[in-house]
Amino acid sequence: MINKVVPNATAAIAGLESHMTVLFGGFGLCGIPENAIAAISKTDITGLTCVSNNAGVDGFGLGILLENRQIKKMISSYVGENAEFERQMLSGELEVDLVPQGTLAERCRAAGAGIPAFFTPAGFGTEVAEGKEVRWFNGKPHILEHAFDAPFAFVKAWKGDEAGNLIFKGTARNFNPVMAMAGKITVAEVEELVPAGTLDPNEIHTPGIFVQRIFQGEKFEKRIEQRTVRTR
Amino acid sequence: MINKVVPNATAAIAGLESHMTVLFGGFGLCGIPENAIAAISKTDITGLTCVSNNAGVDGFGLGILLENRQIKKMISSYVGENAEFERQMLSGELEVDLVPQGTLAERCRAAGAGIPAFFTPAGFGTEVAEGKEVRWFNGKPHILEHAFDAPFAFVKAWKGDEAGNLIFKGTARNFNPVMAMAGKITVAEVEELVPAGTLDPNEIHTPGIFVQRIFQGEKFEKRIEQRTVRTR
Amino acid sequence: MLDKNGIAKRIAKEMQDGWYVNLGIGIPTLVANFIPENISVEFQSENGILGMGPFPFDGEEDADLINAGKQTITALPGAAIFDSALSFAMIRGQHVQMTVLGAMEVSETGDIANWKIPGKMVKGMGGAMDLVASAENIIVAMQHTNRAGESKLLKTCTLPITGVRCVKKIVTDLAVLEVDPDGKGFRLLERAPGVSVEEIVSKTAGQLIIEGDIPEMVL
Amino acid sequence: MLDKNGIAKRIAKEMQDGWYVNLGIGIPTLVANFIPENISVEFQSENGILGMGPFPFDGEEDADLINAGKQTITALPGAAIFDSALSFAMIRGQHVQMTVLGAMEVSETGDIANWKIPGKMVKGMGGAMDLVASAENIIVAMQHTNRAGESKLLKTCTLPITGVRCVKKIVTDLAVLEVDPDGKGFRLLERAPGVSVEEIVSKTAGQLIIEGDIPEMVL
Repeated sequence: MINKVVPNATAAIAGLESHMTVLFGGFGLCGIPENAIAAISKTDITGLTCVSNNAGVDGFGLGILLENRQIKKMISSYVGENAEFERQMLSGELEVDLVPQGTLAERCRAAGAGIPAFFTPAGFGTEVAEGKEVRWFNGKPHILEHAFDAPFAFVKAWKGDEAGNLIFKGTARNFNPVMAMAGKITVAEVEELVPAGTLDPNEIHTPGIFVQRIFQGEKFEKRIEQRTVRTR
Repeated sequence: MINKVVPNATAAIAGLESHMTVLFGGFGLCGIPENAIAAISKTDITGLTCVSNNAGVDGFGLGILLENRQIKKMISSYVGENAEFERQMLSGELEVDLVPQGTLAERCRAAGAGIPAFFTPAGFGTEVAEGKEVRWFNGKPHILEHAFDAPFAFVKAWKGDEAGNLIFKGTARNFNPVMAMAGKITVAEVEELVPAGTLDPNEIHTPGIFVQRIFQGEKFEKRIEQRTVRTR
Repeated sequence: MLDKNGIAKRIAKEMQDGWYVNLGIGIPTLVANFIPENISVEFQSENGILGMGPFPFDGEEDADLINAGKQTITALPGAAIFDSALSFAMIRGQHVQMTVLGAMEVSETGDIANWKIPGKMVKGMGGAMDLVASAENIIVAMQHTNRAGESKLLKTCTLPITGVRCVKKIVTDLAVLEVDPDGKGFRLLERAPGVSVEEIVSKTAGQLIIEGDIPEMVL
Repeated sequence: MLDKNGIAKRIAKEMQDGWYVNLGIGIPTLVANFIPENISVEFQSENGILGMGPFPFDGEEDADLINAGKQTITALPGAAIFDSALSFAMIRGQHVQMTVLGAMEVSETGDIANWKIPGKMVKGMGGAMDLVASAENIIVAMQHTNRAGESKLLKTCTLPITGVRCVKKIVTDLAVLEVDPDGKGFRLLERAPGVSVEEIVSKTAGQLIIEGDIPEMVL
């Protein structure tokens, strides 16, 4: 068994440098690597290109790194919930690349799977297709999209073992498995770190081969963005 | 919940006709849809094109359909363990298309994922690449491969529920999830069929959306091809 | 004229037994409340769940169980959870039979614009481009006119589009319309209760096809 | 001269701590028995398991737990199971650092032929084409000559190839050779115990690069 355990978030982000491209798991505030983000926010790393489906909210998630001006560019599918984001974008301080959500997921999965490019129908005829190769298959137009890898990926799981195997909980899974595949160094933070042999090999969502470092997060706030309930 | 349960293997293969292309899960004899194969062997369906990583052995797995002369063509990555197969192939009765194993898996996954074509490095410079588009990415040659779907897929799982959700056991998972994705009608046979709500949504390997029919197999022989053991 | 719930109720009648359906944010979300009792449909949310149930009871919210609108939800018996790549595999691979979503504009050939207004803050397309490029049944739920009273059913979209020739039906506060598959225009199928054909004509900027008597919709 | 176990033992020394390794059928399988105790490597089998362990004890075989050679196996602590698409994602995506496999022929530029002999029954390439096109370290384990005594290290392969310019090292019963990255030929690195450079020269048909003294290998 190859042991991937590092002591904490600070050790886990070692080697991360300014101006790198970094992948983040999570959807909204669900399943985001809170501890890695906190550790990055304490460094003077800046100029990051962040690939993440969303951009956090004011004061939480990637919103923390935005407030610190550590992010130069966001590559996301939806960035709606963040006033500071809006300010930086409109002022030109922040670059934004918008990518269809399914294309974003598939480009990261492709990077991890050694597929350098693939055809997808999403975005044909729209701005997203500008400059891209178009080809028809089965009577339907498709555009060529390229794999998207990065030197670092930060993901968050529910349980993980020393070998880096991960199990996610509920819809906190979302982008985490694909980002884990696409990172050259993938750092996983987990709510519960267990010895190898504890998890059932049959129930692993992300095999340890995709994870280079793993640690148990000190604290998980797990904020809810839209608390919606019904009455009994 | 959409109920996918059918009473038995005979009901499950309804609509299968001669000369169709059919996908089969399994690797060697591990995780093969034994009950569906048995049901097909009792029909006079013939001229099938079977997509399966392997072709069974004499008298078991797809070997049964080969002996019955129900298969016109095999699309596989490895077909070594079958004397009747060899005889039919060398006599020209059986057509064989050999596809690299990873390309076979990815082509089926792509079909299920709405990706009509993708680039892979596997097979560049070999017979497999003949007539295929070559393109270089990151200094490395790749060939364009196309998605592979079919009107029917037969897969085998360990547990399944009424909604068609599947959980596989051990390496009997193999090609089953990708074949399930690629079938227009995917038929799953399971060792244990349970009511919806019994399986943890977090532990599903193949979501029910990829399964159109499910039944509990009458009998699973689960033959071992190479019994290898060590002494205590 | 229909209110939001009326639009949702009418769209619910488009569902077929055994369909998997993706509902967008806004009016589309309301559709879940009106599924006929004699059919089974299952809701997919693109962040990674099939078999999405209603909002949780107060106090039972789970931060790890949300929908694509980031709302807390529940999972029904038979639900399954998966990652974003598999979620969009379901969508792109047309395993999800129907998508219901809102729009700012729809063109008479079925183009849809619903993600970007030049000059305004652009929040992004989310999964909308993947959804409209994929499902066989794209139903738009929207008001017939915008706040300025201008038709949202146009000859061609003026806003940046989300997808081309993809919308199949449109249900508005005034009417049910089908996009002619040969690109001839919006075929008027039904009038909302109390709405005249003349009103629909006056509020539809794109080509409108009116053949025979147009029935009032039955909800 | 090395026997099969000797070849496997020498290849085991190529492993680096933390590597994921795919072992082919035959001599490569034996490599698992000789991993140095001070390093951790994990074995991947392309049918869908990481953390493959030894054969089960008699009576503990599980039909649902096999390797790519269809042999019954066990899973070590920390193992993970996955489907064929994810398995080849690991391989193609170069997450598996090393592949060891057998060959019928290797060319001096690193082409490998190991799947097809014209005129004979063709069993198929299995996962070999994906494996050789992907891993950074492709090590070939084979006899230096075939049964007819002819060299298997050639200028160009005569059999249909499995992959081009992919083999990095070759360990035979006679020698360890590196394929020159600029295509200049087989660089002789080590002699097997008791084997002379002259013997290796006489049994190597492709270009052989011999620089300085060639040490006898230490096992």
